[in-house]
Amino acid sequence: MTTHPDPVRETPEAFPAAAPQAAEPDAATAVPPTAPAQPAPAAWTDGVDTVPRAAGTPGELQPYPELGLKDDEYDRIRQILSRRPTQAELAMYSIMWSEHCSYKSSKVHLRQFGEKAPPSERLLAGIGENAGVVQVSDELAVTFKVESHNHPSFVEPYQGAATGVGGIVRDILAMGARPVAVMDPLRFGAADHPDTARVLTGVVAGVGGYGNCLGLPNIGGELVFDPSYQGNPLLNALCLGVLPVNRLQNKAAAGPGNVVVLMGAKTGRDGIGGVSVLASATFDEGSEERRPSVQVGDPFMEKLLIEACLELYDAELVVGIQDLGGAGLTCALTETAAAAGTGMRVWLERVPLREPSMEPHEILASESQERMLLVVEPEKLDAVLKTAEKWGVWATAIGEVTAPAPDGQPGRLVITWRDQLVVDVPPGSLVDDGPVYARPMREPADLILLQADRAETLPRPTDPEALRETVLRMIASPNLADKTWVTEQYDRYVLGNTVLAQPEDSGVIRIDERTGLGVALSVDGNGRYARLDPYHGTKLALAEAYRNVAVAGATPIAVTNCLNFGSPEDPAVMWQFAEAVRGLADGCAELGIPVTGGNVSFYNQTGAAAIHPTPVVGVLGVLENVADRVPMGFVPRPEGDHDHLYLL
Amino acid sequence: MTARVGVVTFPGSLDDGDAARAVRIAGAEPVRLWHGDPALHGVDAVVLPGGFSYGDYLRCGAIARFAPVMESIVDAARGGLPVLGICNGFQILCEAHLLPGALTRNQHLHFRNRDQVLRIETVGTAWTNAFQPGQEVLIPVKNGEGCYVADAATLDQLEAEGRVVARYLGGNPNGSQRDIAAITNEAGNVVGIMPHPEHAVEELTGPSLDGLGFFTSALKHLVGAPA
Amino acid sequence: MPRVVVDVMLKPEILDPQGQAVANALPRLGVSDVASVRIGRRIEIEFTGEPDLDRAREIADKLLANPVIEDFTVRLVEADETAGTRS
Amino acid sequence: MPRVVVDVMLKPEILDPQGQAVANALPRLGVSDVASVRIGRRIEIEFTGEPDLDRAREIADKLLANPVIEDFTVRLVEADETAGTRS
Ligand SMILES: Nc1ncnc2c1ncn2[C@@H]1O[C@H](COP(=O)(O)OP(=O)(O)O)[C@@H](O)[C@H]1O
Repeated sequence: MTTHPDPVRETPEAFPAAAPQAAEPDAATAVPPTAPAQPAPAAWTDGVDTVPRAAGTPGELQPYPELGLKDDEYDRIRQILSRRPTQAELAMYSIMWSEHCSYKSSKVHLRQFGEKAPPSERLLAGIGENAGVVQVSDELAVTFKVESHNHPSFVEPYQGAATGVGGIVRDILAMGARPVAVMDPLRFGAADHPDTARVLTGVVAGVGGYGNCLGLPNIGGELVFDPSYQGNPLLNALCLGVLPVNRLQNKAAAGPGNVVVLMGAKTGRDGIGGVSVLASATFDEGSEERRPSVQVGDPFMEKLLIEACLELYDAELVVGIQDLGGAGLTCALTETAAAAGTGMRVWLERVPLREPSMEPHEILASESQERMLLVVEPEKLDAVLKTAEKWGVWATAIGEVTAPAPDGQPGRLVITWRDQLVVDVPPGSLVDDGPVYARPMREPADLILLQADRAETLPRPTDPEALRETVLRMIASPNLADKTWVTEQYDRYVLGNTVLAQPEDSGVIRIDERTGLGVALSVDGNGRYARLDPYHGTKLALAEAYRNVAVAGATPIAVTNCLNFGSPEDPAVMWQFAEAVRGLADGCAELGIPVTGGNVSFYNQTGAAAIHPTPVVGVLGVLENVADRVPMGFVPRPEGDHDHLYLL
Repeated sequence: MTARVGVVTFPGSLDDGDAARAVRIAGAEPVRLWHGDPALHGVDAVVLPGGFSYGDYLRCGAIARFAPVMESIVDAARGGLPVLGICNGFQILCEAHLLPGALTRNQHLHFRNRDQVLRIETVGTAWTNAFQPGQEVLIPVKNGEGCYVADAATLDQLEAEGRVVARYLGGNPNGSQRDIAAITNEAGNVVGIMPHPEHAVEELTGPSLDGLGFFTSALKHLVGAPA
Repeated sequence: MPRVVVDVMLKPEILDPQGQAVANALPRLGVSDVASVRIGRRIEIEFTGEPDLDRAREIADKLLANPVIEDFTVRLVEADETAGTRS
Repeated sequence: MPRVVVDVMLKPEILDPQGQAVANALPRLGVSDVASVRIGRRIEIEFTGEPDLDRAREIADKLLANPVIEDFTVRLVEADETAGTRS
């Protein structure tokens, strides 16, 4: 699952083969009406809402609307549990059924990526995994994915960008790969707006700071200024990883009796955000200021986590692994169990806490960074803990995998907190049975006008003076200017395998020093084109990234994408989104390469004004030998035989 | 006999693999040393690589100085073992008082990565004897805290004793005093350098092959040194 | 001349990787009785005229501290508590 | 429980680019009466038992400050001067 706590972001976690019929929320299956609400008691006996208590107080008022759940969604939860959810369960459903995690608005469209994709023998893991994995030689595979961390990067640019990088790196790590490079497509408001100075400098320092501390070369990205991003900048981060084919990991919590281990940083009140209403709506007054919605990253911890995980993989010590991201433990526990059809028993008080006063729902919702969930055979637990200790990271057994029900039904996720039962749910109900919406779509009303204003009608420079003016104006445009101020703040040399990086058309990384095997990567997007025509604008972004990879001398083989849009509840935005997805799926079919993963970021808007629809497309290509790469400059030849120029 | 050159890995080291690769390309055998293990495993020279040892949140190199392996290295360096500290390694050598002065935040406050021209000011060290005096080399620089500072007396002494090993040419990337990019101890066996010679050892991945000279120098030095 | 000192610390619930790294290093120095270390910034402001606490507070709020993750305090100190003197 | 605070500041003769950057930004905020800004670190140490000034001084000397470029002071403060309280 995603590692980014962006409230407006989700991962293409599940594109179920037999997806529920797309339906408007109110058309959901019959659900018993909610019992008439009674006010919550002034104080609970010991502050924890337990399962028996929930069963005994069916009418207790719960703040589900504040958590973003609709009436019918809440009713559905009650139906699944045959009672009202506990406070902790409510927090879990609200997280997992959010747009961010459930893909409830995008699912019906994203399905096309699978349906239209050309068959690929290289694909070892595709959409639905933490990141797509493609095989590039008999022994080696690469994995790559781009994700957004837009909103946090506006609120606290340095930490937002830093944890954005940290999150995508853990996605790549969870597949069994060593992360080897990052890229960062960025969008900011007007270059001369005072707030841009705050956001741009913070974001660039954050991307650089986190990546540098991990030792990942930055091999490219984008830097675009446009007023539509003023109140909603875009921080998309791409990570590339390399793994031996047989080291591929998966997230399934298989094998009843196996131990569930939480590894990495301690859990704090990071990014608890909306879930804090659970406490403030009940008894914990004055706690508001203890609840940051900002996560602070610790890249050093992440570096240790990377080394520790890779050592565990190589020693074959883990059965399953999942990174913790935007939905924290909730997501990791439910997804690993649901993927295996098993159940899980978790002792929540075993989770190492940064703040001892944390409550069960806070622990389950915490977005603390730099954590991974491992599933380990009991006899290997000691070796796992030793490896963690060697690298100086926490590792704690917090639970165990339990068997599916005797009738073959999936197991249940059972969580206690100091001997009190606080969660008892079917994990699949959080992961796979979330709502799915076919949102209304309508072409934006101004589109006809925009399209009527064609480039051909623009005045052309007619004399040398006007031409000179035009050239000067273009040179002065921040969008065409040199990107060195940004790229100098990134390390492009670390790891010693960077063959091409900025200012080249694509980044090229050598992944096998013996054979010279390497990959080329480019990320591209154009919000202005997509605003004018989302279908073709998205195809153009794909074509640009594809070309950039091809001109570096590589054969394009796989696509990732990050779809940055406004609110899906706005029919015009939903139309843009649908068109963009259709464009990307069609483009990929025409070019014959599959989408292997990606990310959707909705609600990128300020008030009612959405950003330009901004699909960012990443294309990965293979070079059998990086010595054959084609740099973009001309090569002076000692023999004096000059390069020929061709325009295609 | 091939020389054995130790490359230390601290938690947070990043360029350790690159340093080991450079050692190999230069014709020596890299030996990985672990921060928590005081044993030097009989190596003939040591490289302290770049990165962020222990996170370096407090001050670069401050915590690494107390690593068990450092105690052995400090002793061995006093006995003449060639030690090269690159970037974070340079910071650690200063913190460990094997080299004078300190490395502080870049004057412009940004991390900076660029290809940098250096002038080799002395070839009388274990790590620069393969160069020509005054030779100009092109090597990547990449750091956030690479601004070398020391009091005037120390700087004067370094100059007077010919212990400034390399200087930045064509623009000082971090504000270092007197454009200092690398210095050495009195004996010339310990060298700290802020730019990254290990990133300039292969045509495909570096801006030049100039970095190799630092590593071949050590081999030359070892051959010349009494066993 | 007294100066204004602004102390900026991460809010208590925010992760402090710096302090944690130092705390983890202490046992190696033989120090085992430290429960926690938090690291923040200390900013000394010298005014051309009289030290101005309100002005300092404004500077702290706008420039020195990041209110999203940090708290600050502003106070006057006499010269002898300021830097340069070593205890 | 009182804590030990270690204040680490660059020596006066060492250039402080961060402090200077802040000082240079002040006129843009309409502040013109600041003569200088120096930025250092404030470290709060909590001991498991009684706060131990000598121990703190030792930690500061070995780890927290670099005597080549920095000075430090060590002092006890009551809880109310420490972070989290906003003036
Ligand atoms: N945010 C960024 N991070 C890293 N590299 C970047 C970033 N923005 C631009 N670049 C790099 O700078 C170079 C020039 O960018 P750009 O002018 O957008 O190239 P092009 O117009 O050829 O796509 C490219 O190599 C690109 O990857």
